Amino acid sequence: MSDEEKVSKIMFVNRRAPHGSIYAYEGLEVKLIMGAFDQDLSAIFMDDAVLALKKGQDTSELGVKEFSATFRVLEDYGIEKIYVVEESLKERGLSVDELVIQPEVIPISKVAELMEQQDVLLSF
Amino acid sequence: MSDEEKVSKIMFVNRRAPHGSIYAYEGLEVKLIMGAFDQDLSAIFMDDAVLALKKGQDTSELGVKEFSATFRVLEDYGIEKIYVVEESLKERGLSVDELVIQPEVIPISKVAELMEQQDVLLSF
Amino acid sequence: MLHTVNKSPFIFRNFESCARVAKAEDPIMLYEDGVYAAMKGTSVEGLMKEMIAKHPVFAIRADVKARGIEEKILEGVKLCDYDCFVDLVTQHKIFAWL
Amino acid sequence: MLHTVNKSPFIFRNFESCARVAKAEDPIMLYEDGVYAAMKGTSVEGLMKEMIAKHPVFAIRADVKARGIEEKILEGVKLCDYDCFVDLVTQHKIFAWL
Amino acid sequence: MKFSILILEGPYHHEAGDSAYRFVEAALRKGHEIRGIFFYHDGVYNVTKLMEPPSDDRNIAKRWSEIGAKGIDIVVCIAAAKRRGITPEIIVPNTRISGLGQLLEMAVDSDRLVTFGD
Amino acid sequence: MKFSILILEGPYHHEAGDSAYRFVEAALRKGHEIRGIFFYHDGVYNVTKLMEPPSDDRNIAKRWSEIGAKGIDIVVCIAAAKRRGITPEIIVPNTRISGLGQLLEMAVDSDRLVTFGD
Repeated sequence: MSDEEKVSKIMFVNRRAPHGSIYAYEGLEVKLIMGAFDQDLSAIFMDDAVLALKKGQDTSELGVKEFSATFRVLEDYGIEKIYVVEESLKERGLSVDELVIQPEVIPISKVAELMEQQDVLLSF
Repeated sequence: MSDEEKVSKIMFVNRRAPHGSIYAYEGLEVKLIMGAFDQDLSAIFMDDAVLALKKGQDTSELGVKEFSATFRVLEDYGIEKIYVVEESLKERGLSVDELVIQPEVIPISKVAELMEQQDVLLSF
Repeated sequence: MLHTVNKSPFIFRNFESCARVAKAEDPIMLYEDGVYAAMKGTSVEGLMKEMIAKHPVFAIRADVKARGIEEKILEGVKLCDYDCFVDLVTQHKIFAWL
Repeated sequence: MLHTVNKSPFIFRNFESCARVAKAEDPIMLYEDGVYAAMKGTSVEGLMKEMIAKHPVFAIRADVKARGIEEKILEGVKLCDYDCFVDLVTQHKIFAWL
Repeated sequence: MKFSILILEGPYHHEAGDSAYRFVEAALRKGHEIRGIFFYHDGVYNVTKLMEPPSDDRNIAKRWSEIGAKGIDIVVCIAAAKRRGITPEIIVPNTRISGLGQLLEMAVDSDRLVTFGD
Repeated sequence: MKFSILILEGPYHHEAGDSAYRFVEAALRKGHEIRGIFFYHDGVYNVTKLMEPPSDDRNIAKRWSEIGAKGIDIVVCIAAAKRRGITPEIIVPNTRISGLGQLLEMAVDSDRLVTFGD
């Protein structure tokens, strides 16, 4: 890997619930755009962001876009490593099979280590 | 009191800290404007809003307006009943003599009753 | 007094503040991210159950469906639409725990 | 890893999330409403003291003074300016607990 | 019954404006009167005609303008608007910029003031 | 060292933009390079030239424009700006509207990306 083609390790640290605010949605826009570039991308869903992955979201009555299905294509966009924090799921009464994707479940004690391996942390 | 000159009971329910967001400051603007009208005004400071009343605020290094002194003139603006919630003070390690004004200290259990006596509740 | 809560109970403490102030029998309206408080099996389930025992608790169905949690709503929470929200406001004074 | 917290610990749970993730010795920077976490005698004093025992904890002096709490800052919290903030960012990777 | 509505947060970013809109729709449908709608804090951003959301998304400013076209008074706080760059030139039709006294009038003149925000 | 700055919240409403400004000032004072400043979410509101704060208050947009005049690249996300009504006609000089790719370039091209928001 030459200096000219430096690949950065970029992690999206997601902490927000969907729909009540735009963070989760605009954060997804960033992931899709950045996926087009050749970087080493990963994502972690913790705190309220695990709610963004809940299966069965139906926003038709709200009149806003339903974007949870889009999380399924993150891998195709080059975000291959996706993690979800065990404690965040548990506090919200969720299990990983209730999510639209099946990320690697990690304990919160592993989050700091993953963060430290990155060059860039983006949080939405 | 005739119907044409109906006086409304309006209470400002303050719950936000100063400086980190504009709620406390713009909320104060509302109080000063409304004070010019002839209504029955009161204010309650609970949750983080008790921090807005802390003595000794000095925003010169932040380069924003220091407005805590303005709370002292609320009475002149017709807001004669001012309450502060005991539990909110205690959770923040504050006593009422550390505040720029000396409101009536009430227990949180009295808040609902005060709210119910109002025609209008404004929360900033 | 109708109390409305629109914040996630896992990140914000608004739901707790509301719980401490609301008088028994006061109706509670959960909407926007506030509906997450009505989910089964969460870390706030205990507090929510106390609320249900003391208050009529409503949650806006459109918000519940948008978040995919309709089948996880605690027993005793009434799902309702904005017509019902408007009716409640005609029957009670209102305070929003923003 | 430098962790920054800018929210009131009484209303938001960001400070708690940070506390659960930050590794021992990781510096913590409190700024904006986050500086309230460094006050003596509050309901989060216990957690803050644990943080101070495990981490270098900083608070932006301009934010502390703006809030009138300079004389109430817990022992062990270092007051600093933006020059010091910048220095810390040069020495550590950074994550903002927004 | 006579309602007034107070909206404290900006469009798209928070759900507040959407919830307020649905509340207003339901109130009108049920035959209630909306005395007025007041925008404060970041709420003032709701009425900029310069917003151009993706074609498959709602246009929040246009929606408020349509509510205004029904004769409902829609007022944007002048102090909040000025510091945020919302000027008379860029607000949608059927809305107006005025002072906080208008909020007081709406509140006093209504049976209920309903607040939506963050 | 080379920094980039990401700002996620609007002016006046949250302290984020003020904190970011003070960070940038300090970094420049200490001889560091600011590779770029990117505005996203409600952050896009920071650069409207239509803002007119009270005369005794800071003008946040003007401040960013002055930073831009030093040759620092200030970019406003086009998608976030469009839905919020921030158009090329109303942004202050020395700032520009562009895509999220610019944020990636700033991040990859800097030693640190520092985020300010709510």
